[in-house]
Amino acid sequence: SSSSSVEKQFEGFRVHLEESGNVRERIRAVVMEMEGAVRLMHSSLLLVHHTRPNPDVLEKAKLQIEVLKDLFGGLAQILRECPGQYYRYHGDWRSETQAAVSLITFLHWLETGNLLVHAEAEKKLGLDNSEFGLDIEDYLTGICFMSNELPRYVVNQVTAGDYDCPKKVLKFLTDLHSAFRMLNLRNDFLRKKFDGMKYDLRKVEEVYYDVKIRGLGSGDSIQGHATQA
Amino acid sequence: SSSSSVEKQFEGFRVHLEESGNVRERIRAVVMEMEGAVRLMHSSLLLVHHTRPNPDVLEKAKLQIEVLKDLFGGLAQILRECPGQYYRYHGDWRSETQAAVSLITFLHWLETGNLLVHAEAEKKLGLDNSEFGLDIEDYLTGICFMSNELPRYVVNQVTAGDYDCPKKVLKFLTDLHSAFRMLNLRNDFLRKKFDGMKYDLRKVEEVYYDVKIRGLGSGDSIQGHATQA
Amino acid sequence: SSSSSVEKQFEGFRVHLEESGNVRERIRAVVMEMEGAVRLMHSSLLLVHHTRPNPDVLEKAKLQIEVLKDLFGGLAQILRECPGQYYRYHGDWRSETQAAVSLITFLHWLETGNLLVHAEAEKKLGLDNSEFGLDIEDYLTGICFMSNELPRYVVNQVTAGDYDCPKKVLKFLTDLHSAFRMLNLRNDFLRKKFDGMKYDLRKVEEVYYDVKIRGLGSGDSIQGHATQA
Amino acid sequence: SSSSSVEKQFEGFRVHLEESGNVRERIRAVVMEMEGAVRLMHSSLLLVHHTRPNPDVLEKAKLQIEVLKDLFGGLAQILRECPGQYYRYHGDWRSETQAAVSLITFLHWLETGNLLVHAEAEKKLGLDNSEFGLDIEDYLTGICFMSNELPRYVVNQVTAGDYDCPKKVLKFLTDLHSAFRMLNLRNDFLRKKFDGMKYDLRKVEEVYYDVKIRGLGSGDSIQGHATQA
Amino acid sequence: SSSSSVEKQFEGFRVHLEESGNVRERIRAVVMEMEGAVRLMHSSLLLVHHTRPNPDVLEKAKLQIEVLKDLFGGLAQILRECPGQYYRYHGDWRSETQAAVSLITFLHWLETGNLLVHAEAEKKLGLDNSEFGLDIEDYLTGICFMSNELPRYVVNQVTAGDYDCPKKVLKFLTDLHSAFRMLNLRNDFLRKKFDGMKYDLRKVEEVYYDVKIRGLGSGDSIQGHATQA
Amino acid sequence: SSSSSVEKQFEGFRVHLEESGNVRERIRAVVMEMEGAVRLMHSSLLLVHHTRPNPDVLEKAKLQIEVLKDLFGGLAQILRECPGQYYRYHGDWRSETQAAVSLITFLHWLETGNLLVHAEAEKKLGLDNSEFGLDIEDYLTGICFMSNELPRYVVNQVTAGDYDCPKKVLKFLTDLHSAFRMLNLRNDFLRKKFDGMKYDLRKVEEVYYDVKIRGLGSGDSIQGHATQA
Amino acid sequence: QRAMTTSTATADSPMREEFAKYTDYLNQLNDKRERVVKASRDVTMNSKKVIFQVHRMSKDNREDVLAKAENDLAAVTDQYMSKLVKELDGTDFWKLRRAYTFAVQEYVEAATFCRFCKAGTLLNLAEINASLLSLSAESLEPLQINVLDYLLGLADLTGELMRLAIGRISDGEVEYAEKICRFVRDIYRELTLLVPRMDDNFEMKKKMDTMLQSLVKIENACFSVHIWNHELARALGPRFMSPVDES
Amino acid sequence: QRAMTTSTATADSPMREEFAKYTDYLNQLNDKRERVVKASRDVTMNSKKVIFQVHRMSKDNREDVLAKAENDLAAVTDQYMSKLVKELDGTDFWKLRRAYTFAVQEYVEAATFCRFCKAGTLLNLAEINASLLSLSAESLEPLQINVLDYLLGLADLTGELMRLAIGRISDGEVEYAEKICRFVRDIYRELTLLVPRMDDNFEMKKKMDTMLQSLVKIENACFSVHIWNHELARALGPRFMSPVDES
Ligand SMILES: [Mn+2]
Ligand SMILES: [Mn+2]
Repeated sequence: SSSSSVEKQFEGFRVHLEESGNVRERIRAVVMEMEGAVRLMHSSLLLVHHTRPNPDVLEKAKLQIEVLKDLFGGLAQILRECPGQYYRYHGDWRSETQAAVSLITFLHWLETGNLLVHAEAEKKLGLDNSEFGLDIEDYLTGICFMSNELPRYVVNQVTAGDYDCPKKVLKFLTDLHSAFRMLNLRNDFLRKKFDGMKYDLRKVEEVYYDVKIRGLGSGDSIQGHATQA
Repeated sequence: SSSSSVEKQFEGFRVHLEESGNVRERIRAVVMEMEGAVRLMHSSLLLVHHTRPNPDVLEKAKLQIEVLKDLFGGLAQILRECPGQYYRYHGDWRSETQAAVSLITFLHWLETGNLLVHAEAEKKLGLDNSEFGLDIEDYLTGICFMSNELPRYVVNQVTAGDYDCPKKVLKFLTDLHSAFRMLNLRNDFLRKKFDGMKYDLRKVEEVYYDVKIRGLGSGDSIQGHATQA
Repeated sequence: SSSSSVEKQFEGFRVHLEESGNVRERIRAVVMEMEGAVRLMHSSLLLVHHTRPNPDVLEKAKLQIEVLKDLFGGLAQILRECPGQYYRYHGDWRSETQAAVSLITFLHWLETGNLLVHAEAEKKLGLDNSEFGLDIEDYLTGICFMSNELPRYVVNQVTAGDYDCPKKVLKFLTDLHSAFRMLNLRNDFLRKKFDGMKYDLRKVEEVYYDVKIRGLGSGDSIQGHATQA
Repeated sequence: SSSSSVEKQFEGFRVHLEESGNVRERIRAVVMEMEGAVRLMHSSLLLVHHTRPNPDVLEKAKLQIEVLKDLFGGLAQILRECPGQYYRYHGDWRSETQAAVSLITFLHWLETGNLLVHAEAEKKLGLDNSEFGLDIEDYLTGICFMSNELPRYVVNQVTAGDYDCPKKVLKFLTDLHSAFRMLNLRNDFLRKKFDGMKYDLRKVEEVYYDVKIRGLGSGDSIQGHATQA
Repeated sequence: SSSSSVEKQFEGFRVHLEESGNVRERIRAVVMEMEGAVRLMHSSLLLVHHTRPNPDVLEKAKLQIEVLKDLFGGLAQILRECPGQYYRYHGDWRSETQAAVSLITFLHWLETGNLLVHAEAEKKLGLDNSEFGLDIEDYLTGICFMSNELPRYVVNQVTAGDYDCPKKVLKFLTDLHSAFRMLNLRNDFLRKKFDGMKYDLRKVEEVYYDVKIRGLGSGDSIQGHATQA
Repeated sequence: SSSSSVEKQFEGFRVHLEESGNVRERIRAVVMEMEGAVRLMHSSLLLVHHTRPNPDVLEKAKLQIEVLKDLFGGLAQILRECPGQYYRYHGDWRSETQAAVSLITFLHWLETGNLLVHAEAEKKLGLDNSEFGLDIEDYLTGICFMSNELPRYVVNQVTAGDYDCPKKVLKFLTDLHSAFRMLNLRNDFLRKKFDGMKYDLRKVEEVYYDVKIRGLGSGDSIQGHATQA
Repeated sequence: QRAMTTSTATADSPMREEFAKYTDYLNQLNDKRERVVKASRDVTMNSKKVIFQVHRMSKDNREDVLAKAENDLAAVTDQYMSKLVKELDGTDFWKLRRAYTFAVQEYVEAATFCRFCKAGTLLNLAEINASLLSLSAESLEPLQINVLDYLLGLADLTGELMRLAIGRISDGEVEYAEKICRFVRDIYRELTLLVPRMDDNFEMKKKMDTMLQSLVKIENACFSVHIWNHELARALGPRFMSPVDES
Repeated sequence: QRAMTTSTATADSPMREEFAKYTDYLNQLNDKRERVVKASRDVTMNSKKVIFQVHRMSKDNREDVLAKAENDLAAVTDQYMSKLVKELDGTDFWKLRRAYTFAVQEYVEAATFCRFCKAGTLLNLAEINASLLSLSAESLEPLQINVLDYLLGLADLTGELMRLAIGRISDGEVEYAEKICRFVRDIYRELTLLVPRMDDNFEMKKKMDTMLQSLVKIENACFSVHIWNHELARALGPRFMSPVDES
């Protein structure tokens, strides 16, 4: 009868919804662990604000990268069972991914002074297979979050006596900002985050100015001052 | 140099973002047309509240189904270029799809008295290939919207003199509601819409009660009345 | 040093917060199962709207009471570990408890025509020990939810031909409403729910009126009508 | 009869609800006095922004601590009559307690430069018996509120000529922030308040930077400057 | 000094606001009693729905009028100390006043079949002096609330066998509705309440004709029916 | 019939609204291009922050003015078809216009040291005919945005070694601020932007004095310093 | 002393002359907006009074009540709309729209309400606008109500029609109520097609929800009176069907 | 036909006479409210203009600018407040408060702003109310601004003082800014004690948050100029400390 064909259909729906509900629960469990790992890594990295950067601090932070890599592996495992549905669940791990990117790129910059590019970031987080990659907009958003840390870093480094830091950071941030400007961003979250980057840039410029006008940086003597000396 | 490798990477991002921006613009154009077609179909179907249902009204509404089918074909065409990203853009055509489902299932019910099942709905909208299907939650949400039309329909049909309508609608809605209750819905939009369905059911029950207690339906004579006769 | 005494204190806090976080997670798991059991029981009981009440329907619904009882036992077990903190976590299972009360009291009324009193409800749900009882406001709120089902029940029973039902329900609801009015409720959720009960009462009165003015109930003949016959 | 057993039960409820209504009214009266005392203490403490801190200001603020202690004693008295229901009524005095904690910890820090730990805070407010303690989350929230006062304090002290203040505050706040980070906070009010603490920290860092780069603090001479001298 | 002149003015304000705070607290106490009296009166009057009206019921309800009168006297007493500030505090007793009006006008109608006019209502509540009157919009809102009781009253009276009641109520409500239409209401609360009166009128009318076509009312046969008999 | 006269009128509205919908779509397309042009121009002009200003930079930025002029011409063309409806659609291109004004006035100031007045701005953007002008509030808002760039410019120029820049900017900004003070602004967007100008002014001033006390500007020694040298 | 150099030079900068022009422009615009707002409040309040007057209609006094309502409406047009037209001064209809749109909507509501009760038809925008032509001085461009404000006013009209329908049923005029029902259905259906095309249609979307609620209220009222009448007809037997059908 | 019986009897029911009284009362009240609203808009707009005028003050033109501002304020009092007083008609100050409260707040803001700039003191409520006494006819009870509106206006004043302080620092008047800072601190501190006691204090609580933000902005500005001056003093050496301290 018609009524039983309806029933049969809904039985199918029940199975379908239950399965996707289970997927979400499993993702939720992984994401909660990711949140913890990100928090720990963040805590470790924050120490760079209070001392001159040193290998110990960085090494401790790096330990969490492996943890994150395993967790992303777990996510990939779950998603492998739902081919083509990466973007269906994407929102569930999005903000943790962005936070993770901001931390590993900051760490990389502290070590090398260079930007960790997308392919390297994917690799670091074990996301390099074709099924489960690092969404480009998440990568870029993570970069913006990393940029937000730089003004604070520069202020604290100068306070700690490193007067050459502002110049280095300014160069990096200027390049980064100018690379970003090439993108044609939609009017969305990423665009808003990027718009915030200009305040980071301005603050770093001001710190560099403060250092320079007082003749504090090495090789940064100001002409007028020099004459006066 | 480091700065130029950053540049190169961002050039890649620019291309990527531009492409997905273009996809969105193309989807937007199709969705705007879908909105128009849905609106026309809705407006045609509203006429069933004005009179007893008649073929002319239904035929006119049906014309838009073909239009919608073509538009969904257009969407599928666009998405074919981005394999695995259906759910990335899904939100952009979601509410139009739900509205379309509510209209074609209402129309189908008016014609046959049966529920248009998911597979048939997919077929009607030309969504039957594996790449671009009709999301089950969208289908179910559309069904809920259809249910919202029924109390008004039943009231107007009785006023127009069809006293057997409430019984028919009540049977249909009771079956539908009971099928829905098998689902284990998450606490989301669909759940909220489904929770609303019980008010539709209650209203239809009351209309049926009003008709029956007055002995108006055919074969609906009430005992007390019968004795009196 | 001062700094390390701060650290020590916060270590204590960390343990404390983790423990209460765990309690919440465990409660969450039980409550999710309660939600499922309540949903099943609700589904079963809803069938009384579509048929004359019969033992089969009621028996099936009763099965869930045992499930609920076990789950409440599980909650009690968890809370036993946190003496004096019942009300700290109370909000987490509140709405499921209220729903459970509404269902078991409705079921009881269907079977006996009487109100399931608080002590009996506690007993049915296995909440009768002194540590973990049934909050009186939750019990009362559940009663209000039960009352909300009665107008629908009465409408459907009359449609199904039971013309004596309204009188019975009206008597019960009038007594219940008048008992409630003795309470001096605060201006809160319960008060709002109780205020809604008067609409249930009014609707049942109207159905009773409909039945009586048409001389449908047994022993309900109207004087004027009688003379006329 | 059934109707009178219902009545009897509701008579019991009436008594129960009246009693808990009375408890709330009595709590309300105490809380209103607490609000007044907190307000007075706050207003007294605001004077530390107007001048260099001095004993008179602090003494006047301290007077209110005794008042608060008495009031908490009053609350404890009331709660003693309802064993195990601390958390039932907890929400009624929560925000006043948090405000009180923020004030007494700020005052203590002004006097000693140290954090008033939880046990001491309980003692100061007369909450040290086992029945009626200071909820840890309330204590922590109060600490966050106190942290919000520090940026303003540091700015005003520097303006008033105390150039060593920023260093001291920065040390304290860095320790506090780092202790907090050990906690695994749920996604709730406290977490949000704690997230705000990083802005306090950043502002204090910037003030310290401003003072230091100008060589204003004692023992804070900057190298570049030194060379120039 | 400037600062102390500021202080002096604010000291005056503090006194002023404390006084008005006290006024509010005193009003709050009276209003809580009014709420109780209104509730009791409502409870007593509700009995008219379940029996034919009889002097005992009405007498019991009337007892509360004296209580209310005393309480309004108490309010007037308080307000006498703040000449010209009736409307400053008006919102605090507004809804109780409206409820009181609805009850005394219902009672008056039950006894006399007439509308208790504004001046009489003022007198009954002891509000007849020029300082503390009955706001006309409150009076009118109370009348609307009273009207809301009438459909229920009429349904229950007919059920209880009083077939002449509908005619009497219909006449009264028709006159009242027509008088209300003279008012120019702003788009506010009162207008919304007045809209509700239209539905009351329609319901009473339906009952009137239900009774009439069945030849139940005394001397009320309609032509068709009459011929038929 | 009445219904068909209604239909006829609405058919007219449909045409009207479809036309205005088309106008909006066409405007949208132009505005998207304007956004791109503004972005490019902004990117080009931003280079003045990182180098001493030079003709190449300015020339490249100026190229976009022609593009913008053409686009405004396109808008004017569209609006010519809807006489008198400039302000109906105004909101659609408002923020791009303000951004364009901020850029051309900044460019003009870099070249001439003067403010580009409203009439000249209109002319530059090809808006000088009476039908499609430059709204004065948009012009003024654009000026405020330009002012926001000046502190950053001055900081970067000083860092780059141009010590005479602050004086020039300070003079200009002081005059501009003083001219703005003549306006009576409503409490709106423009007023908020103008408030921001005060902060720009203060920052530029600080840089000016930073430079001055260090005797860096040409012919700008302050007395104390001069004596000291 | 700081800032000595900067504060003096500004007194008669060339900018100030420019800004004096901007100042005048802004002052005049704001003054005009204020005058328009005030005139609008009068239009609103008096249009509301017209609507109340129409609601005083009953079966027996229709002509008198409507004649008075039309008189009052004419007074609103002549006294208050004309003042609004004058204050708007023939320009800035779109720029100052937010200052007067609610008044115009209320006026449309009143005028279309009167017309429907009088003639059972929809007063067209063209007719309203024709009546406004005479209000403005020859030299000025006359105020013409735009389609958006007309449609927004029409949406509100359906709320008044709902009240009217409930009242008419109580007054025994079932056919009148059914006529209102058909009229509101037509308007609702026509508007569903237009809403998405309207500027800033958020407000209109909200009004559409309200309108549907009103329509459902009318339909429910027609439903109850219909089944009630039907039961009555059965009770009285076939001989007595006709008078009921007439009602 | 249905309802035949009911619609006729109502024409001259005894209720109608009663309701005619209620109708008159409501009509008069609404008309009065409309007039008060209109008068209030004038007060608001012109008070805002006074505030802008005060902001035109700089070190060199203080006397002229303030004289004009005081003149303008007097005009607001004489022309617009007096009209408000007249429309209020000596009664219903509390009943119609919502219709005029924003205007009175803005007026308080303007008046206290003028006074602070002129004399550095807080214009008291008693003084304002004294100046309003003369506006009303002898026979009427004069409008007296209530404490709540005064305090709400005062809260807004601090926003204007913040703008003023930032401007004064740019103009080199650091001491003036510090004076504003102390003044705002005093007001803020006094208000923290009063807020919880105020009627409907939700609005005031929001204003307190804004006020604290303004205060922090002033304090931050004073802070930067202070450390800047201190660095300058060091750079110039002890001999040159004094002129800087004076500034
Ligand atoms: Mn209306
Ligand atoms: Mn202001």
